[in-house]
Amino acid sequence: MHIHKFEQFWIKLSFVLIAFFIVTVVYGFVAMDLKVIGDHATIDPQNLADTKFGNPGVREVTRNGQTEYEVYVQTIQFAFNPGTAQPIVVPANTRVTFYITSPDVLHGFDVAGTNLNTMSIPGQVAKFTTIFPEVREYGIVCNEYCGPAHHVMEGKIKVVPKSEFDKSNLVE
Amino acid sequence: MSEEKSDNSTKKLVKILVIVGIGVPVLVELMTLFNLINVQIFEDEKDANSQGFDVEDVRGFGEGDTLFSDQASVVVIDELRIKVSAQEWRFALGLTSADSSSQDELEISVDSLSLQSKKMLSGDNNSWEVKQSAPAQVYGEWILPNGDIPTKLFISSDQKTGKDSTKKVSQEVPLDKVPVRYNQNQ
Amino acid sequence: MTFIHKYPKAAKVAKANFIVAFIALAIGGLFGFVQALHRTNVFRGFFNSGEYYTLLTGHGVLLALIFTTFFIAGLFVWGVTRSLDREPENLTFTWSWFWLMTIGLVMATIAILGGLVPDSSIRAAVLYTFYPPLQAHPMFYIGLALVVVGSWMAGADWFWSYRKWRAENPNERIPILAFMTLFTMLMWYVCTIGLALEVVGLLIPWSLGWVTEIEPLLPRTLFWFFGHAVVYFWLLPAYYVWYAILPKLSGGRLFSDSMTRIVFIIFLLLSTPVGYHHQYADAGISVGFKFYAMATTLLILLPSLITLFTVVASMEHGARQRGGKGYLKWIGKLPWDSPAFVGCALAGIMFAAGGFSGMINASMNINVLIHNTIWVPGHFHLTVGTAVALTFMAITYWLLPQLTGRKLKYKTLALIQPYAWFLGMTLMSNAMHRAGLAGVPRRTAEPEYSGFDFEPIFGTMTEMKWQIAIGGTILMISLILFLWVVVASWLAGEKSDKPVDDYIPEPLSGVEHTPAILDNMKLWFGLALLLVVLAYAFPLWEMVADGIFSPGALPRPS
Amino acid sequence: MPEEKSNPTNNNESEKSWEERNPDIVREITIDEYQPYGTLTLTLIYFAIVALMWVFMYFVEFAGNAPSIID
Repeated sequence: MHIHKFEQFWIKLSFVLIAFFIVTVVYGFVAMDLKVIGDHATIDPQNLADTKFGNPGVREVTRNGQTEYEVYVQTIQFAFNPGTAQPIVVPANTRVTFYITSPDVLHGFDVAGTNLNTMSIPGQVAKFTTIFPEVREYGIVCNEYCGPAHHVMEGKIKVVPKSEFDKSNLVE
Repeated sequence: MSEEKSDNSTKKLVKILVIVGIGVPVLVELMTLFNLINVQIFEDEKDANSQGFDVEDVRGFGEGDTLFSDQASVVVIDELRIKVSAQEWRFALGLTSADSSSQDELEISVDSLSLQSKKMLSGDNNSWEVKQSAPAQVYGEWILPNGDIPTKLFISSDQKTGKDSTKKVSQEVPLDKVPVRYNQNQ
Repeated sequence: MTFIHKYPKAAKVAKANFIVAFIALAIGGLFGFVQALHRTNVFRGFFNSGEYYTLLTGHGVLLALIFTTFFIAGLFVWGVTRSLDREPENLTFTWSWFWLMTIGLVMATIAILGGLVPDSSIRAAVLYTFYPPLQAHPMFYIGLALVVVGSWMAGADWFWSYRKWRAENPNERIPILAFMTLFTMLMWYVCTIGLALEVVGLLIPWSLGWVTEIEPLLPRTLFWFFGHAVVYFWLLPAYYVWYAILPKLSGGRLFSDSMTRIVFIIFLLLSTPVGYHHQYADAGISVGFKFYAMATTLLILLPSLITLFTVVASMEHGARQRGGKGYLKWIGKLPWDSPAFVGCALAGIMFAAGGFSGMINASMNINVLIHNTIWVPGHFHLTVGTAVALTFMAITYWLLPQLTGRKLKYKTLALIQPYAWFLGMTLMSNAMHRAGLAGVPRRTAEPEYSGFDFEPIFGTMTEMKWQIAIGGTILMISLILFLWVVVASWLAGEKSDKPVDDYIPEPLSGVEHTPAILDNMKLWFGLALLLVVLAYAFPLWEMVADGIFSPGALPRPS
Repeated sequence: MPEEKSNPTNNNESEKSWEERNPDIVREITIDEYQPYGTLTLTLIYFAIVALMWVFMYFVEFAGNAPSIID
């Protein structure tokens, strides 16, 4: 086989580039805590009422002796529950774990301008943990087409200082 | 001679095409690159004020709000939503006359709806007479142009002013974000 | 003598495919233009936001699935016939796949356009990914299935020609045009397994009401089993043009025959087991499998990077033969006044740019930065929308004379067209990428929300919208130029025995340097299947083990 | 390619190479003398742009875009 020496060099360089990409991704994943959604649990989308999604909202839990929060969100045509009718309120600088699922069709759950971005698939529970570093409001966008009114589906997350976090709105 | 001429004009055309067709794109990309790096690395944190969330938004009416609150007979919105199905968008409005003290009939009518697309939808055939059996409820649906959303209602009601006199009182009802839901019954 | 005189029957088949392809391009392109204006709120008089998704489905299906498939069929008929020097073996068979695909396309299109008729129950506003439980009319799924079955028959037709040729030429190497066609089709057979299972096994019975529930993740996964390989099904014919024809258009020869074959083999092997990279943000698939998909996805950069070198080297060879000198000065000696060359070259440059955003998309965790934002359509309008579509348009300027025996008319307009496309696409796609970084979603009629504002890294939302609208308008003008040149040349071009220089010179490093094992189709096809089984067997088993249709969701009409 | 041999229009010129028949071509460059320096230059420039942009996108745009999925 006749491969010109320049092309041989370029092929080697291509492998270097590919290896470099993979190394960066792994480094980000392991050392910088830049994770992706994995496999969590399946759920019957027609019977969410019997699960924690039946009473969606923010819950307080204690994990490893620390106070953390869990947020159960249903994405429905064409709203986030909670999120649309009233904002999801969470404290800053605290671990918050989101559990997201859909009773009807595919939706997206993208906190605009951040790296929080997941699909909401009927039958699957998307789970991810994050820490909000800033006190501010974020918009939530459904970024998967979910029907004729897809474009009105939006919500809000309100991050408040830990000290001002009002626990009376927590759900059981 | 003429061939040479057309050859020259082709060359000129190619020159223009390369400048506009390739030059401009290259410029756009370079500017993007410059701005990205400039903003992210060399500029300090963005102004916190630029986040645009502090804008005080005037809240419109929503479910649970009261209409004609300064009149004798007040009316409460108990349903306000857009029901969307594959075929159509419907606007649903349910009102309750919460006032049980008044012994009179109350007439409410939706005169028109103002839509996001700046169109007006007439509210005709939707006036209700609420006989005294409070709390009385009324309910109406309007078919919207697909994708359109009402932003304001024009509602009027005959309110009692004196013993035997009534007055037609109109109210502009700017709406808060109307909830949009899938219409399962379609 | 050109193609139509030597192979009149094949020319007729290829032309029929091109007619369908260009009609789909015209309608799909118009829809794209309407969307660009609607989404940016520049002009909304055509349709309202509720109908936007019907147009979007039409845009995606007609361009990404119909225009490409039919154009590719025509291109491959030309290449197989020419390189094996034989007309199609049985014209009844050939025309039957053409008509089957056409019937399927008409069915799917009627189902989609039904959505524009008030109160119609025939609708398919499900976009070209048609994720259930959003449900389209059964005619949509059946139509798409017919298109795919037709494309399988088309592939069989070309293998048939190859077998006959092989019987007569037992010791010849597979000619390069035929080689690229056959390997593209082998890849197509591997990846359409997923689509066939999804559409025939799940969606058609479900849309007909034979089963009521469907598990959304399983068909989505099967779709992406097919869905990334399909982009290579679009791209490989563009590579076919860049490898086989572009060197000649630049005045040179293909740099290396063996690298060409290696590239196509790697695509056959790696195109399908990468599908999960569209599902990095999905629950229900473990991180391990996502990582495997990322590794294979990034490896598939390799053949494209090799292509970059081989194709550019072939062009440089042409430029130097035309008197080019220096490290970069030779670029000026390329035929920048030839519409076919310019289109292919600019398409290649766009692909290099699209390659970069593709690397971001492919890389597992950084993908969440742009997942389902308008960055993604920004990316694939560079790849499919330019690298593929512009190459197809450009090569039409060279193929059409061969298929019709008529010279190209309006060469000046034909020359303006690719430059205009490049300019329009740069403007549109640049703004789409930037808006995507701010979080603006894809697939939406109203990209701005009432409760919050997007924060672009720099620039403003208004400026980006205008850039998209202006870019889209320039693209529409470019498309009209293309269609005008094609129709005019087809109907009224000057008849000629030699309407275009259709000769393709031998490669610099020819087939005599190419190892024979590269032509072993059984070996590579078997390996490709093995890699697919490794990637998909276990996760698919996990999804199916609890019942094919559960956890089941109820259908929602679209 | 086979049609090269069977193409009758080429018969009278079949001894001439394509380059000799093509008026645009100044001189023929054979495989032994062809050194694609220009291609190497271009690909190296591309490599540099891609590598730099990658580092920027990953470590500045992406990693600096918190909150992120940390688990």
